Amino acid sequence: MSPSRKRARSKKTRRPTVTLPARAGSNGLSGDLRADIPHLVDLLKRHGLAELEWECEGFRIRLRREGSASPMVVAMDSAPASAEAPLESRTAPAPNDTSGKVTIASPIVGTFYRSPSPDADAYVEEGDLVKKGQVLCIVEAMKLMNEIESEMDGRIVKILAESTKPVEYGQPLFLLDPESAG
Amino acid sequence: MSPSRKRARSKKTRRPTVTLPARAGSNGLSGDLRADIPHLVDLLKRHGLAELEWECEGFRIRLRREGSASPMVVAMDSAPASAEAPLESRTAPAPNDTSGKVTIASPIVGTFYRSPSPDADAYVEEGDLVKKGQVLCIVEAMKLMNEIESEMDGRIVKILAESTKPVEYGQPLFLLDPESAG
Amino acid sequence: MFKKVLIANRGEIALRVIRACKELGIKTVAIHSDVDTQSLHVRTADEHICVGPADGALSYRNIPNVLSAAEITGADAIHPGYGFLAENAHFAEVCESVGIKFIGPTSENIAAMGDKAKAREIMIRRGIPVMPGSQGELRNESEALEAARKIGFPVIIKASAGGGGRGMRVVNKEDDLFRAFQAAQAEAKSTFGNDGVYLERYFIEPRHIEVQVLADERGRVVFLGERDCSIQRRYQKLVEETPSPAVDERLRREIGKVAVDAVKAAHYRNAGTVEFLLDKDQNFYFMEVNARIQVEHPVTEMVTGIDLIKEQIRIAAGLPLAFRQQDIRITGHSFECRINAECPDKFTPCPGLVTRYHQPGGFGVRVDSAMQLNSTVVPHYDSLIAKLITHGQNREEAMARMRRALDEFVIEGIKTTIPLHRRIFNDAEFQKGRISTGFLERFLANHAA
Amino acid sequence: MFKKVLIANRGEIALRVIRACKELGIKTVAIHSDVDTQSLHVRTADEHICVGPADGALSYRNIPNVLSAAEITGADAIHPGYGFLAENAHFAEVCESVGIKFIGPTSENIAAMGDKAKAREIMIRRGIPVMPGSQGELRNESEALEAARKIGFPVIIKASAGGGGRGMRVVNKEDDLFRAFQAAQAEAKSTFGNDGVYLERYFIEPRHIEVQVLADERGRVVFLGERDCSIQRRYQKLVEETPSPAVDERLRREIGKVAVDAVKAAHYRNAGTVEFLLDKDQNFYFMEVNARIQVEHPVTEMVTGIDLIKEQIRIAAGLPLAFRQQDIRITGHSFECRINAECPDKFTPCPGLVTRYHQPGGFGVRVDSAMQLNSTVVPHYDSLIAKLITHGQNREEAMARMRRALDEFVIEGIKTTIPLHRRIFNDAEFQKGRISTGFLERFLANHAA
Repeated sequence: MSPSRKRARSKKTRRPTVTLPARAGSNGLSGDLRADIPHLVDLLKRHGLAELEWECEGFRIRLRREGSASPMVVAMDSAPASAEAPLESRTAPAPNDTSGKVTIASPIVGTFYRSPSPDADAYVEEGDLVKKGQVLCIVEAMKLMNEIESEMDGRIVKILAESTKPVEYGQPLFLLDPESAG
Repeated sequence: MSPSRKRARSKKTRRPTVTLPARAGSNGLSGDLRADIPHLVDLLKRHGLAELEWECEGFRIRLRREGSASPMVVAMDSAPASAEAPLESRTAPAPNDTSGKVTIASPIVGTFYRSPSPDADAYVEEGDLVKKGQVLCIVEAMKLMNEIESEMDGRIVKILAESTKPVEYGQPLFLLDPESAG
Repeated sequence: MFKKVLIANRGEIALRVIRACKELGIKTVAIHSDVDTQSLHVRTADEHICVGPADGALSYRNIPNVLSAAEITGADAIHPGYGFLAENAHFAEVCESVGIKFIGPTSENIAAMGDKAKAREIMIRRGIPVMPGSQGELRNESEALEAARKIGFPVIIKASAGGGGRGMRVVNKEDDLFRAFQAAQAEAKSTFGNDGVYLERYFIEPRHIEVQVLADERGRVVFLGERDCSIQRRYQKLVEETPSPAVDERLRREIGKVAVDAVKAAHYRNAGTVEFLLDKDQNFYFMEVNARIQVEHPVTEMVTGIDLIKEQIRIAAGLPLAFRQQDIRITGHSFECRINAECPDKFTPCPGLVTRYHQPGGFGVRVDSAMQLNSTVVPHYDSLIAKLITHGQNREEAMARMRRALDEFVIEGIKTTIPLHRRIFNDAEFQKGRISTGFLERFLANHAA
Repeated sequence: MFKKVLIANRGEIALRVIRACKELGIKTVAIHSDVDTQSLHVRTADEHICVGPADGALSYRNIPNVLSAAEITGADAIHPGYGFLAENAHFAEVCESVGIKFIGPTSENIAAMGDKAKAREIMIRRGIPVMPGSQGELRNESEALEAARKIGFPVIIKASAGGGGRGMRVVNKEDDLFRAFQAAQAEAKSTFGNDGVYLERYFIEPRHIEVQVLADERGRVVFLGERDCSIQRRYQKLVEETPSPAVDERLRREIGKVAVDAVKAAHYRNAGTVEFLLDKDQNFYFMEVNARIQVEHPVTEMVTGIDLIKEQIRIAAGLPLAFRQQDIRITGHSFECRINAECPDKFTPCPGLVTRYHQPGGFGVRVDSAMQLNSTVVPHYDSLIAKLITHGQNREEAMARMRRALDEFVIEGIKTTIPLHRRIFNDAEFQKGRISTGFLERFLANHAA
């Protein structure tokens, strides 16, 4: 494959995923429970309930509505360890304090590099301010170096993956605070 | 086997079972959470409850309604609504109104007869007063006529098995009211 | 032998391959999309890698991600299962080029067998009987007549761009040909915007008979009996069995020999299936070669005792076949029921949460499934959720076993094809082995009436 | 053929018999105690009758209630399974007298085989090699010496009233005999209050080999290979396999012929097992005949394809055996693991609620179990809750399959012997087939250390 194709591929596969706190909380949910949430919400609304709590094999979900006019609040308790284990990210577990912060996940499967070459400086360090479009790291896949860019301005709160180690699709690489965009 | 042994067997196997209301009652839940939710919501609404909590084998569900004046909280027994359902009697389900009444069950497997011979009168009829030790019926097993006696004084409220039909061990034969002993 | 195999699939076939690898002492890597995180194949493998979102094109069919997953886990071979990348010649080629063994036929095999016209040509050259038909599209009525006379009536006229019965006309005698040709052409034009039609011999109540073959890398080929897959609905097999009630020992040898010949003609490697159409007079015609392991492979395993997935792996590792044709013995009879998460009447997919699950067991019963309690059948993939396979000393015993196993199988929360299977296995014609590819449609019509 | 069979048992064997009946088109009646109302065997049968309270003596062993249950349901035959009433000659006799067919040996067979001394005598008369031992108790040292010389050293002196190793003395040579005799006598006296001792040949590392036989009501007898049940703990079998790694084709024929002879000598009917002790020099000695279907019968089914429960039913119905000795073919290798609800280290029973349950599946794996999710293992009966059986083309494949199937088996809420089975199947000596009745005790001692 030619270098020009490499760049094209890099562009094409550059799809940093924004993981919202609500989605990050889904770590505690199994596929089956997730499938049931709409069902539960529907029940809540249809029957004009104020609150609905459901616990099932280590999971607990509580849906609460503040009166009829106020918007629905969905609160999820983090699940205790159970047989229905959450998605295991192989090198970096999702941090607990994600309020207002954004996770940048790997859009492809490959090897994570923090710098363009072994003797070069890292693209970013924890605490750095980054701009939208700025390269944060490289994920090597099929001998191609795929640059991963930031989708928004913000501050790198934490680097979640280890350089030179494999990452899978959807694995969190950086925690970014858009509020600190300065 | 001799007639004397027959009599001994009849004595030995005479163990009427007392069925308490708690055992007879069923809350109508299947233990299948998904199937039961609408049922629970229905309960909540029908009885004007503010809150309902149900726990069963790892499931717990709590439903609460805003705006209901009633502060009443219904607590359900968690024990009966499980896969381990109460004993199913095959021909005669336990009646609902059993408060204070006693079920006389078959101590053996066999064929139930209400009278000593086809052309004889029945030992007892519904409404009859009976004395402790009085023969209530016969259960034939292995060509032996086993007389089943009442264990206490009372009034026969209901005859629960059909004459000439098979009965299994523990199957309710009579419902007796000891209060009406007169 | 391989040290680590990546399984580029999901569901029951991924679990099937993982089981075979475990028994061979080979480490396994499962791949999965982000809706399959909790799947049994993921939990059963030694390692697992998420390769993309729910859409199969972006995950299970995503060649760069699948190969990267093999690379970062150090897998030295990939088993593609069936579907997804199993018959993707480009994928097999890329695997070969990066030094990861593709457990299956060569990329050339896949390409050649995938091009039905090319495969047909190879077989004709070898003298293998193919489905009698016109040579390509028919330009006019007189070409149609010439072709029909050569083939013999009845014939069926089909639209080149067609499918689903549209643009098809069955013609029983010469007098009806011209009108049918024109009608088919017009319908093809109006339906598909292309009036190209061709002609094939029309078979009344044929059977779908396929022969399982294994070919090692030294070119030694054996066949492992046939499978009768006549119980189909819109070309989707639903029940398979072996041996076929229509195939006797003489025909088995004959059709097996032709299948081996076909495979040799194509220089085919690894496991494959040669599909034939068998007419009422015991004539058989080559249809195609399936260049993969098939859903229904277990029935062949049950009667031969040979683990076909292990053989695939051994062959891919360069080992010669450990047995000869004369070592293969067919013992008893086997059925497979495909249990799909579908409404059993209308065949609409029925995804959802499995709220109760209990597998049948006992003598002669095999379940291949990645289902478990609280599994969610997701709507993104194939609706096949379990294969129920029985084995018995004869057809009657295997059938009786299937009936009782179907009765024991508990799957709640979703609808499945189990009730339909029960009805099929209670059908008198089916019990007598009087089946053809028309059986199921007629059966369904009768039961709906 | 019977119209309706009552199964006088519970758990996996009741379900096993119900499955066979269903496949034969015979209606079934389950009996149960009042703690087994929700059991799978009850749910699977066509009818069910409660026959008493939890205590087996008052329910499953309650002859009047069991027979009444057969009478009121109109059952024309009773299958006793194993345990409970299976080897109760009186029950078999009462069944015969009231015209209900007992599916098993005759009451005379059961009585004769249950009396070990009588069975031994029958075999000696027929010239069948029995365990060499003294004729009854030894009155003094000189009698002991005479017996020991006749039998050959080493010998073991055992207390007549003994058990659990007390009062036992192994004697390797004549010089040690007198002292050992006196010590054993004294220990027997102080421990059991009875100084009666007898003497047997002592075998070092023997194997427990048993031969499955079938005898029809016309007296035709076949054997279906042997089973090696050497993996035992306190005479409780834990793992069984067939063929035995210690038995070659010549020995198989020889021991099979003797087993058939033994069965003929006893005029035995229906399915039975002739147990032998096999020493290191390939000598075998008759121990006893088990007059019932055995827990470990499935391994024989796996390698022969013959459904032993169906054969029991057919024989009881008066049908002749449908096959001859030469028709029986042993294919591949099979193992069975007995999965007990027990703490795997201390073997204490572990009843309770099963909170998660998932059976292994796939090729060559069979599960015989009446367990399901939310089953309660009650403390009143046997702790056997599942039999995991595998089949493979050879011992290695069957073993590899067992390892992966053990890994797949999910039973939570109670403790089981699965972890112990995993360790056994990973043991190098076991893998080489170097097993004897001493294997498990030594294995457990090594692992505890």
